Amino acid sequence: MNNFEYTAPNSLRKAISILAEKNGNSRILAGGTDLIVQLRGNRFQAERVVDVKNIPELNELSYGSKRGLTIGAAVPCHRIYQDADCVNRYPGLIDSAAIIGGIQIQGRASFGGNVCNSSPSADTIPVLIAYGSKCEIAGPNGKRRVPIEDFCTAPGQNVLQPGELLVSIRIPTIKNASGAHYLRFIPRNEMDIAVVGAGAYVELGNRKKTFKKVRIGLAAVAPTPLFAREASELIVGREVNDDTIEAAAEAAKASAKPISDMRGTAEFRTHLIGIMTKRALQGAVKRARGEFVPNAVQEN
Amino acid sequence: MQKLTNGTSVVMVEGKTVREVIDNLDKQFPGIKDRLCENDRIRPNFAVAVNSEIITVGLRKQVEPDSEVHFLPAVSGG
Amino acid sequence: MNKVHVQSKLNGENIEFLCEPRQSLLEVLREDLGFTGSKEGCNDGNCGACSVILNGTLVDSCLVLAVEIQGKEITTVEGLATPDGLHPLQQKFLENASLQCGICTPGFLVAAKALLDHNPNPTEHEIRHWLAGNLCRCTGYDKIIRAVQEASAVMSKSA
Amino acid sequence: MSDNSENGKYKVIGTRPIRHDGAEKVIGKAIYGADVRMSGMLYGQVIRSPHAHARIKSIDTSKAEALEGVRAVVTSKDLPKTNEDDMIDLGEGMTRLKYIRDNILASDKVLYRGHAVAGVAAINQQTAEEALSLIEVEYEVLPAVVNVIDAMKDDAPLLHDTLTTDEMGEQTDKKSNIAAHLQHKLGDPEKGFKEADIVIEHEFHTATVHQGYIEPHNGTAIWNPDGQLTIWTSTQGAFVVQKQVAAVLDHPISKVKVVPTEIGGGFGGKIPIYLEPVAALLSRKTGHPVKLLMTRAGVFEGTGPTPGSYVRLKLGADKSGKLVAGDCYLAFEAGGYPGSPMFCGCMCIFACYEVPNAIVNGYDVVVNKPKSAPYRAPGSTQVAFAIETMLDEIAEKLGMDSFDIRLLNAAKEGTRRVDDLVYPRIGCVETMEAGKASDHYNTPLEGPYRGRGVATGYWFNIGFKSCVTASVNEDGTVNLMEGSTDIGGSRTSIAMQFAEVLALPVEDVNPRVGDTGEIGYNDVTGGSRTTYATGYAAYNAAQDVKAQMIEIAARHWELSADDVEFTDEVFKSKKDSSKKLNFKELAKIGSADDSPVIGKGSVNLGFHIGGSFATNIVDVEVDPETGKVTILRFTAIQDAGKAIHPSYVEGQMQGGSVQGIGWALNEEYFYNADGKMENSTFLDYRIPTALDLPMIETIIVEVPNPTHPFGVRGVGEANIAPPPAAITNAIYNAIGVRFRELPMRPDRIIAALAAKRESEPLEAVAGS
Repeated sequence: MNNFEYTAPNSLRKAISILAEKNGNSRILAGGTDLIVQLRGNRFQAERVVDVKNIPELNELSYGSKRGLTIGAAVPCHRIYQDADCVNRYPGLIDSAAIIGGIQIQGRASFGGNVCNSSPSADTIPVLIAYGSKCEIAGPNGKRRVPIEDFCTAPGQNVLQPGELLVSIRIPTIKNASGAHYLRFIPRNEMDIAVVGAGAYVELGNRKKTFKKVRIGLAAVAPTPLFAREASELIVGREVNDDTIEAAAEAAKASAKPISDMRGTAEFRTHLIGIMTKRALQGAVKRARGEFVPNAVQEN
Repeated sequence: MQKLTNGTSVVMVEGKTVREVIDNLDKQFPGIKDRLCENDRIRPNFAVAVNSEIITVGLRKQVEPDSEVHFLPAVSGG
Repeated sequence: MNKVHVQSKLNGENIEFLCEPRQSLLEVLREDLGFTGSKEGCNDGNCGACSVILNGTLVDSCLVLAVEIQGKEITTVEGLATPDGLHPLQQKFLENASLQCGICTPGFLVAAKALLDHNPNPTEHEIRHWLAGNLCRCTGYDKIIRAVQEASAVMSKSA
Repeated sequence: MSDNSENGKYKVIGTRPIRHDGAEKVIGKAIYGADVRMSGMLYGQVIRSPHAHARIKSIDTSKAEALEGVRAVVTSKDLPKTNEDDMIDLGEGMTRLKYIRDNILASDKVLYRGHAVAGVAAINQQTAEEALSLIEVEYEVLPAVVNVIDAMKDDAPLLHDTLTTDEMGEQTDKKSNIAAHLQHKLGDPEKGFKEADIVIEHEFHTATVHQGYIEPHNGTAIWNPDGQLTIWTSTQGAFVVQKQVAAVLDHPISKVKVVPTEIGGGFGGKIPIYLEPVAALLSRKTGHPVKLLMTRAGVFEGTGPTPGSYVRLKLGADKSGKLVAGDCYLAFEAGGYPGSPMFCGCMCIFACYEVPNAIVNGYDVVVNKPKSAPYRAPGSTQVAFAIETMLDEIAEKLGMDSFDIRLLNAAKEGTRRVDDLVYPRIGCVETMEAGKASDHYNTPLEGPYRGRGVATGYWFNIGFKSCVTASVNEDGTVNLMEGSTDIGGSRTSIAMQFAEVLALPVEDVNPRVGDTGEIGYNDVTGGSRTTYATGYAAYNAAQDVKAQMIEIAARHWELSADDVEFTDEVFKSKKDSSKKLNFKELAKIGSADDSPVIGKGSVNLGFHIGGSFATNIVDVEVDPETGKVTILRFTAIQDAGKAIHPSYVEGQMQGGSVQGIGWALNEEYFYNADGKMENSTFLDYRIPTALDLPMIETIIVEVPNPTHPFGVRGVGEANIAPPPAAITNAIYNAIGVRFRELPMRPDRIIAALAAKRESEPLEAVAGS
């Protein structure tokens, strides 16, 4: 790895001005679990590495009954699964936080970093899509908000302009009779990249018997993580049953454009999209009905 | 190697040591000693078994009248 | 490129060193500070042999830049035992023959310590989940899991 | 952890003491290869080929050499010239010196992605890595072949201009990628098949897999101005490193000292040399010590693996299930240079059973993959996959129990094998009987998509040379020097055998692994030989010490040595029962009045082919929607002859089993269309994690080895052979699909289930 300059600004304002200085040749360091590997592998070179972990806004993890949850972009996974609001109100986030790498990776890796790395297989993005999250971006021209499903533009690419950085992720408050679940398929039980990942958020109506609102997010099925809009909208208003869920799963399959690589063939991925979507919906429904659905740490 | 023994895979020969066995074998099937030995030693790519024990002492290994002597490729392990 | 001056705490002792920004904490620990207990198995966060505790959080030291530990506290495998004796995890690893070649052992011990600090009475599943980021190729994990279970029991009793 | 109370005649053997090197390993103070630090030490790195097959047209190192902090660059030009025909004896067979040399630094051609091309030494790791990108290598890319079947075709690209096929020492004339052919034949297979009631034949494929030790290869060298070269390295055999380095560098062996550091796993993969000669050349050029540490990608792409294989097996059985004929064709991928464990595959295919009429044809084939290295029972796992799953198929056709068909056919003392050798006393039947009687096998397995499978595997275990010396200290403790690098607690197992003879507490014996200048020649820690052969040497050393101690007692009591004996843990006069001294008392007396006691033991052991057998029982659950296989329960059974330290015997069984599980389910080298490995990380080369496994239950069977004083059989290897076959059988039992290709990845399971549904549209796919 080539040498670089390291700086750790303690305010958002300073960070933005530093990022603006060496346009394109600065890299943001949060948890470093992607960045350091990529620099070491000469995937790209950086003249300057900007450590954003000292910036208060990027370390915020807070919940308000009106504004919902704010996850600072540098908040590592382990803080999320140790946070009572996240655990109690957003179990879908815990599903994701507990499966990114091993515990060591979770000690460093942030949701914000996972989002900015913009891998098609990012494990945080489907559930953030499901929860209807927004990305709070700051830059030389001020702040802007982008829906999470519009954030990634291609493998490793996103909407961040030179000088901009992701400040936080905002997740709306959770409605009654709602639930979310994320799961992925990997050949082992840990330490793998998703072959397919699916996250679902549901709000149930009519005594929890019908789908009132549905959002399904998918990973590793297209050049970017995907909001399966058609599949989500298809089942709104319909009764919660196997056929309805199956219909959503089929629609999710139709919305994806998976590739074949060493982690799975396109054919196998398409098959898995159906299975994972079904299971994500089933888990979300169970949670909406107050039933227990284990995350990776918990046992059945 | 069976080319050298005219296709025979089992041969009866006399000898009190592996060396004598090979010498006598070579009398019946000229050239076989060169194949098995180099500089008066068994070539390292061969293993010799006497009564199904892989031997490590080479040509001087004694054999009994009804001993079986096998020539195999050398193998070891992981 | 100028080196950066870093001050931090290693296994309870104040330390300072100079490093290049591109140097990992693992490299500085091993090559500059002489703390070779943390091992390099993959250098990309997939084996856990370099596990250290950074301000109470378990991390792979190969994926931490040394400059990042300014003002922070690090615990490595060298910090587990005291002059009075081994940490219960170390003792149980020995009694259970939990190490064969031993190269992954420092990482497992540090990771298991972080687990018991965080969850003193883990279930077998919780232990396996927590240690999934530490690869061992010799033991099949059986004796490692048992050692952690026994250490947990011993520590709960004495606590 | 309890001592073995049923031990009876032994005091030390069969107990579970804490290993002598344990404390320094758990506190992080043990020195492994990468932990070596020297005054003025430089750091090295190796540049590797990005191509699977290419001719090297030129290498320009000038820019790298000009980088600040770079001290030297070496290429194959810095290695002494070798003639095409120079051969080297590695103690494991002959090979061309040029092959070894070219594998260390490629000369005319690169033969696989990851093939080392040049080495750099610089003031730190970072600079060395930076320098790699400045080395300019011009390649003429050639078509690559990474599959054994393709490589054997007449129109395949040839890896070597001169390679022809070796037929037991005879060279054929034809240029080919087939480096060797071997045939074994027993009885009359043709007649056997004619008389068989059932004949089945199938083809099997296994993927290339890696040993996967967690510690990367390393090597630190100092080349002094007087020509003395010292190398510190993690190796399974310091003397083999010494021999090969001396040959490759054309340097007198007396001028090469190899110090084996602690080693972070090997499984066979740390028998070959890779970095040591490069470190030596860089040290000679710079005048400084140079340390090289391989990257993980380098480990996957440049070392190891065990061959991918193609096996075609035909079996014939009579109505009772008795095997009457077998015909096996097997072809192993040697990698870039000849030398796969094809011979072992030929030996192992029928090794667990009595097959009266059998023929096997084996082929060693070069392909554009890393030169294969031994991996735990090399070649045995690939062939066990074939025969053990086909035996299950025959059992099913005949409605027989899995263990009953195995017991009916099991090899035993007197069984003549396909290679015409005859078994001595072996424990094959006993491992099967233990399996059949086990709690696991007798506990019903219930639930859909769950299945149980069993399988047996074999490894022959070698003997060869080992040395041990023992110095008695004045306090009656003993310093034991041995030469077998300790990868899994062996120094304690060796010390225990020494202690047993003299009735010493094992804590009073301090074992140490010596370097090539401190101890006599030792063959590698491999072939399941260490506890057996080095333990035997320790036994001999203890006998030598005992004899010398008897002399001391005799002198002390002014008796003849014939009048002194060592019984009931004390030295005593045969004539005067009041005269007795224990080892400690006598050592103290001896240290005052006698010359110091140094015992020695050295052995050169031949070996019966009895070896060790391992049997597995495994329960799996298949997720019919994702194709994922979960191991619910696993029992490993193995014949240890006599378990010296049962915990470390269990450890070998558990570790080998889990490597076998990884091989069965997820491990493989992925190659792209250009023959480049794509998954050279622990992220995508998926060895099992703690979360993928249950506890691994063990049953140690003890059928003493008649050729060892304590009956030891090495247990290092046989355990890896049965798991893939047992899991395959369990998956069949769960979902009714027989797999003949490894690994049994989820996508393959889903595809197979879909195919099964298509072929049997009316029959539900359900578990048993």
